[in-house]
Amino acid sequence: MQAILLAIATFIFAIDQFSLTEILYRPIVACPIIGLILGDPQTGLVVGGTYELMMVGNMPVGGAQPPNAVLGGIVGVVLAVNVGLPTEQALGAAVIFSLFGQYAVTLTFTFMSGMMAKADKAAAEANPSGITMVNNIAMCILGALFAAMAVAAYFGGQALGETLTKFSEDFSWLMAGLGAAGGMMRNVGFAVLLKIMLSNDLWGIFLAGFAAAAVLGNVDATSGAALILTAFIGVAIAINDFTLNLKIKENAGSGNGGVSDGI
Amino acid sequence: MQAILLAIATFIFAIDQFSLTEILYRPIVACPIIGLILGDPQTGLVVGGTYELMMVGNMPVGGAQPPNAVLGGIVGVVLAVNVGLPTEQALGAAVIFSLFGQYAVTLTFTFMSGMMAKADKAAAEANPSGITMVNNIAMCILGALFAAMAVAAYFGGQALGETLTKFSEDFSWLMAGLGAAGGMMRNVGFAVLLKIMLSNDLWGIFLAGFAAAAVLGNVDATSGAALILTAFIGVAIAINDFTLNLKIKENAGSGNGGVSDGI
Amino acid sequence: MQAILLAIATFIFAIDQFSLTEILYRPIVACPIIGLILGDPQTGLVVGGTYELMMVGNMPVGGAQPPNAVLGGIVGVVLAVNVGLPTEQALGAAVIFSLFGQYAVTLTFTFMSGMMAKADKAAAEANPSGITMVNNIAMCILGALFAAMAVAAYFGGQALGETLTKFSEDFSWLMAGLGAAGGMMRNVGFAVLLKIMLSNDLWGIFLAGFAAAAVLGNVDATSGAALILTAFIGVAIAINDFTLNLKIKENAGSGNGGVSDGI
Amino acid sequence: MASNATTYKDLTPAAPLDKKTLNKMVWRSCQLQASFNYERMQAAGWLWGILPGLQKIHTNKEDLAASMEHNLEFFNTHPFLVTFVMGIVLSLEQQKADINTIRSVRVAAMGPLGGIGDALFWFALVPITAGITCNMAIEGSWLGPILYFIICFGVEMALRYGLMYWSYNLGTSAIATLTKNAKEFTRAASMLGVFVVGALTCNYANVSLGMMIPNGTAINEAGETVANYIDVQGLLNGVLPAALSLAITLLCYWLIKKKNWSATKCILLLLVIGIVGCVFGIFGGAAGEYTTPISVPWHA
Amino acid sequence: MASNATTYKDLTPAAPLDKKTLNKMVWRSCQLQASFNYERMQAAGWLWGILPGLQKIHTNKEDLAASMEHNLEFFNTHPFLVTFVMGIVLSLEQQKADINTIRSVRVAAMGPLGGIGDALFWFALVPITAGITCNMAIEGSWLGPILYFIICFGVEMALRYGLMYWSYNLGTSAIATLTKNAKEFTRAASMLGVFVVGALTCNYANVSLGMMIPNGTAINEAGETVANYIDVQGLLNGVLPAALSLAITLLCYWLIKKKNWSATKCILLLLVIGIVGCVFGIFGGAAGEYTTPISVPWHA
Amino acid sequence: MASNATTYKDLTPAAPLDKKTLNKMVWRSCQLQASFNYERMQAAGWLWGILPGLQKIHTNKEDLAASMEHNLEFFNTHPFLVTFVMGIVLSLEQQKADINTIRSVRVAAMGPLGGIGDALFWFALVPITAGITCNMAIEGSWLGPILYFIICFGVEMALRYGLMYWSYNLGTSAIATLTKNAKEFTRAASMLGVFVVGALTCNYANVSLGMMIPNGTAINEAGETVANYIDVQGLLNGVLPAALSLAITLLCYWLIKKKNWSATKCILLLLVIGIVGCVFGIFGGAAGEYTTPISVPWHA
Ligand SMILES: OC[C@H]1O[C@H](O)[C@@H](O)[C@@H](O)[C@@H]1O
Ligand SMILES: OC[C@H]1O[C@H](O)[C@@H](O)[C@@H](O)[C@@H]1O
Ligand SMILES: OC[C@H]1O[C@H](O)[C@@H](O)[C@@H](O)[C@@H]1O
Repeated sequence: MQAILLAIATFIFAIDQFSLTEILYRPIVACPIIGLILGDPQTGLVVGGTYELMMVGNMPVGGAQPPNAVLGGIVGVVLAVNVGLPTEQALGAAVIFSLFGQYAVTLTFTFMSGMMAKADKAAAEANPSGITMVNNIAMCILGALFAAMAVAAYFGGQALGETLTKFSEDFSWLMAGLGAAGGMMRNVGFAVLLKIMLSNDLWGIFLAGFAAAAVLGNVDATSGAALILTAFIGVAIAINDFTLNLKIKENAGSGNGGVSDGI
Repeated sequence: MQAILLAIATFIFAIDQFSLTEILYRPIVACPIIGLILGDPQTGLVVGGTYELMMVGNMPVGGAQPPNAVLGGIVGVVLAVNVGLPTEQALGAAVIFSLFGQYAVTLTFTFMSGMMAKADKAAAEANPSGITMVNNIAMCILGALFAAMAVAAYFGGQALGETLTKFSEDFSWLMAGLGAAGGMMRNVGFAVLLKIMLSNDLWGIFLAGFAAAAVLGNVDATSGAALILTAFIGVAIAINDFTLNLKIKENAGSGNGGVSDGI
Repeated sequence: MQAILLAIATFIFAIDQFSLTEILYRPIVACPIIGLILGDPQTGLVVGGTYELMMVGNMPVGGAQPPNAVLGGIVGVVLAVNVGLPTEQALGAAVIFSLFGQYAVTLTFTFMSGMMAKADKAAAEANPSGITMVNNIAMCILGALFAAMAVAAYFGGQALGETLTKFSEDFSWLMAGLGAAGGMMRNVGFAVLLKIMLSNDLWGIFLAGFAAAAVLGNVDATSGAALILTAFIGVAIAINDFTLNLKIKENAGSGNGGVSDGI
Repeated sequence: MASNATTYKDLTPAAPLDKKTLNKMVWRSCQLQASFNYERMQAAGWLWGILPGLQKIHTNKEDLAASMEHNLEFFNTHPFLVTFVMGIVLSLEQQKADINTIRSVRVAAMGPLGGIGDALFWFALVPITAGITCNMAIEGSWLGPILYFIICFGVEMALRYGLMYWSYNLGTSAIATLTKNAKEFTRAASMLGVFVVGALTCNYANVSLGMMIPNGTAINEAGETVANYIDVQGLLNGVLPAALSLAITLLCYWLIKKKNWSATKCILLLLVIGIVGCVFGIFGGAAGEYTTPISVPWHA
Repeated sequence: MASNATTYKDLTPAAPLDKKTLNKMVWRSCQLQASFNYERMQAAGWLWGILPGLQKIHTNKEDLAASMEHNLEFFNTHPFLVTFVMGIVLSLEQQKADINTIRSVRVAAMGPLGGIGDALFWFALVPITAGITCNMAIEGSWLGPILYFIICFGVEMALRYGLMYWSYNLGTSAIATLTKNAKEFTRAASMLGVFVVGALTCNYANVSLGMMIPNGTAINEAGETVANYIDVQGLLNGVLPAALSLAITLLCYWLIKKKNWSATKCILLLLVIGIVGCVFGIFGGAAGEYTTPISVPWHA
Repeated sequence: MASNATTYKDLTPAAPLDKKTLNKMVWRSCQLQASFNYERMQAAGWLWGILPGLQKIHTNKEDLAASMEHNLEFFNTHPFLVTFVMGIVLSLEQQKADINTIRSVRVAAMGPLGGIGDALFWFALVPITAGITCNMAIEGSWLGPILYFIICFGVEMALRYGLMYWSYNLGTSAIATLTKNAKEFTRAASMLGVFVVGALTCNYANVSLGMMIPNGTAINEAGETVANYIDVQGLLNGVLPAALSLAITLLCYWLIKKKNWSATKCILLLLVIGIVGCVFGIFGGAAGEYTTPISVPWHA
């Protein structure tokens, strides 16, 4: 019974970390709930508060995946309540699960890259439910992987942790490989955008944007604001181009009509 | 008699720190003169030379107000000659006066912001003497405030310094508030400029200028030259726009006249 | 006989450091060959391998002249084989020769600046062999200077090194002067380019290029790529200008012909 | 794969979107990252979010397909701010603006909003709220998690709701003047879009070489002989920062544009490159060190 | 407040300014900062400085008013170099150039000259001279102050005088070709001016938040529990450097342009914001720490 | 000194260059730096390298002279990559493109290739190869130098050969579309060229002042009296980085353009300035410290 509730809760939190509220999954909220399920909400609160502070500097930015806050916290509570470890030790032993949480996310994100072809097909057929399905599949995969791992931790405890550590060391290259591939895949996305937007006379603009970001992103004081400052410059270029092209169009007319101001 | 001469000299130096020569007020020049008034030019020279070296890295830039060089030096000489303190101690005790000098400047600059409305009225009426008056008022205020403080120091000596220190600690928030307000006021000036220059198609240029200064001002090697390098870029933009607009104008004509080169 | 072979080899390596293979002259290749000539290739290999590693961070970039790899290596082998110094000491004693190698290069580069007038004359007369001659003269000068120094080291050994050290200290200002002048001379080259390319409406572009390089070259992460990133921006400007000017030209025509799209 | 349509068949502006549809899309925006993936990031979630609107707007099936296709392209922004992009894109869709314009506006908006949102929410709101509430939780009070949830989720939903309406109205009011000069506007928007993609290529660069080639020994300034390594990524940075990201983007661009590859094929290629690369210790490990299955000299 | 005239009524170029008037303005330039203030900095001193010239140029009272009005806008440059701006502006006034052009040229010139002047005089000339002369003074010799005054004041006056003539002639000789294409030139000058004001908004930013929100504790890398603060200005810098300066500028712009506020009203507003802000410990103290009258958690 | 011709007399495109000539120029490219000098760097070697091509292309003697003249202007790039510039320039010469265009393309290509080449070869290929081979040499094996030579020289020659053909064909195929809009293309190319020269002026800056003016004493933060120096170059950097390089470039420009000086005369001037400057300790020593023949206070 506890195991089933644990699976359901983990399923939801796993999805929530990217969709839904994006807040519910935070250790400070999720851990007490897990504690409640396991019959010890107080431990849940302590573990949750402690883990939240540890994870607060580790937010996902630009799609990068830090060690996973969901699985680390849940397993931490499980170990604290069921195995009876003190908070810090429980969280320490849970670190390997947060790593596997990260692997699961990486795998899902890689797999879903491939699924985009399905979404494309649905789009080409103007079929909204195809898109819904793709999204649902993704959420289910993520939820299921996480639920499985949480349940495994529930039954396997620390011993499983050690096995996983061993596994993770043996196949670190595979995870690194998936990570490296994941890091490159957004470039496919850029390429698709460029395929359409990049007329021949805009190559320079593309490279200039690259150059602008290269400076702005590498000066301490502007690195946080690199994209907004780039946009400032881009807006200047765009408005200017718009204004000039308008004038060219209008003056062509004025030349034709024989009326031209200031000549 | 000494007090009157002191007041007059301080009045002049106070004005001189922003107007007139902008050199006379420097400690190395002003202090010996005060020393002369107090009957001990040698001490004035020593205090002046010493204080000048301390103030040399503290020039007012972009309207920022460092601890005031005028009042610190004058009171330093007063304390050295009248109270008989050694140079370093006299200057140390005078620090609080340099702070009050800074407050007086801040207050005047804030008050004069309000007086700009008077100047605007004079301008709208094409009334030059109105402008003269505004300037004279400002100079008198500054001179009077400084003269009063110098005379107070002349009579009050170290004891006054301690009272002032107490006061300055109690109302530090007010001074900080005036300072913060002062720091923001130049933005009103920018807003007025933009109100007129900023046509809708120049918003991008405004933001781009901001972005350019954000990089240039935050890279060590270019921060000192940020505005001139910004101007370099601005000149490129402006000349380019001028050239293109000229061509548009001319080609409109050439299209009309049926003569066009190279087509 | 050894001396003659040494002179010939040095002559070739001296030229090779800028022309021909630009690889043969490297200590790792040149030193064993010198060793062969002196009858001790093994020592040559050791000295060459050691010196190569020392020189590897010292490549000539943008025409800058580091202590000379050719002469340092050759004299190192000479001292190791003939005087019998151990490798490190031989290379240490050879440092002064690498400095004189650098002087010789500086002198040649300065002298050849003057010779460009000869080349200009040949060009104006469409006389290819004049150009050939200028190049040959340069190579001969460089080769001869180096060969002479190598032979001198061959006969003079360590004693000569000490004399040279003395000389080098006495006339350091002259070398510094030549170096300073050399550093400025490329600006003449820029001026000549500008003389022709810089129409009045491109002054802004020139200054903007300067400003761009000032940022890009002074941010750590972009300094290595400063010129290529500058080129990215330049390409954007150029293509954009091209596109706009084309449109102006075409629309002038469309105005004339009475056909204009979208008006 | 996006079709090449650049204009909709039916160019009559659709009726403005009603409140119900807009509200529905606000809620849907919560699943922006449902099928987050490395290739297009939030694309499918984005499309799903605005689908109710698109379905209202494009009654013509062909147009709906075209719209869905281009709205499935790479998308990434901050989830709390996404409705701002939604509003403006929907206003353009409603007016049947040029597809290139819509794309460019979408791309131009998403980048900066991503950066701003990360700074405001991930680096400020969440940590500040955590600081206030965590000790309550540690001391055993349920007030901690409850407050945390209310504050963060409250801000989030208020933004999602408010930004949707604000930006939809903004877009609607601006569009009239823009469509008059549609061609010029499209070009300008494309410039902005391409500029931003250029910036993203540099700023989102997320691949680096990990090779440290043992390079004999070197003699350091102190004259000592020390072990020496060549840091290949470091050398590359000296040529061009984010050079790999640029190279891969251009490679994919070339494969897709000239060799008619599908995006999926590109992804498979990158997957192979990534894994094989790590087998040979070529790439750096984003999340710490890894061990190569075969031993290579440049990977410790 | 500046009127909205953009051209003078009387467009006939005035007679060139005579030497006497130019000299008078050189002397007047010494009072550039007489009524320095936080809103417009040197504006009133600037206007007073060129008034003799303006009075000669604009015999028409309405034009004089228009000219005085726009010459009372924000102005700040280095005092020793101000005559360069004077000369060029006067040459434009004399030719009755478009008011927008004059304003833009004035703005474009003042910014860079301010930076250059500070570096040359406040950071070089004065310290160097002080280095040479201070020891003389300390050793009791009057030569110290006298030399100091002669060197610095000499350089200053030579510049004030020389730059006035040089730039007035420069402006006069350039203007003929520019007025032929006045409209285009005005636009280009405005671009430069607006660009520089954008740069000033960032570069002259002079307001920062001082709040350090105590944020529970954090667990640092070493695993220790440490007191933790949120530096609000630091977070803001991550979103956009000089964001506050930009925001205040845009706020004032909006109040003045759309709500018809006067500049004075804006100033009073900022005064209230500044003082109230410091009562609550919101702003940082430019000149060191301060104590808030009421105690707030984020202000130590 | 370059003549002022901007177009060739004979505008009929020449026959494409045959393989033999191209190969010959590949070999000649190895002497690019034969008469390297401080004024024009690789100019004479560059011209010599492409001379076989130019002679084939310009049968008209006047044109050959014009072409040789402009190809003797300042040139500097990485030696291993020079054939890329050669190929593209030769394709333009062959089509008798506008001289200004050729010049601009040449200038625009050389700068970036120089930086790229230095990073790739001087900072990567050579050190990596040295790392692999030096220990072999130190252990007494001839394999070291032989491998070193084969690897480096192999890469070099492959590049020289490959780049020549690739870029010559690239240029030839692009040129048709460009000559149709020759005037516009020339202008655009000039912009790029001038922009790059501006960048070079800053980036290749190679002169600095070494004066450290002893400036009495200063009182440091700890209140101690310490010896104090004014670093003149440091102050100048605060005004404008690379200011000297810009100033000298503009000085030479002015002398050459307005005073009709020859480049040689400029060089002599700079030689005098350099040596006299070091006599008086004004310049910094690029290669370490030097001693001035006369003692000046600002040179230790
Ligand atoms: O960087 C913008 C955005 O990128 C990805 O979508 C995720 O990592 C988000 O958490 C983040 O806000
Ligand atoms: O920064 C330019 C200028 O700004 C203000 O006007 C004052 O602080 C001057 O001392 C300074 O030279
Ligand atoms: O920097 C490019 C180039 O500059 C000069 O020509 C030489 O120093 C070369 O070695 C270098 O590659």
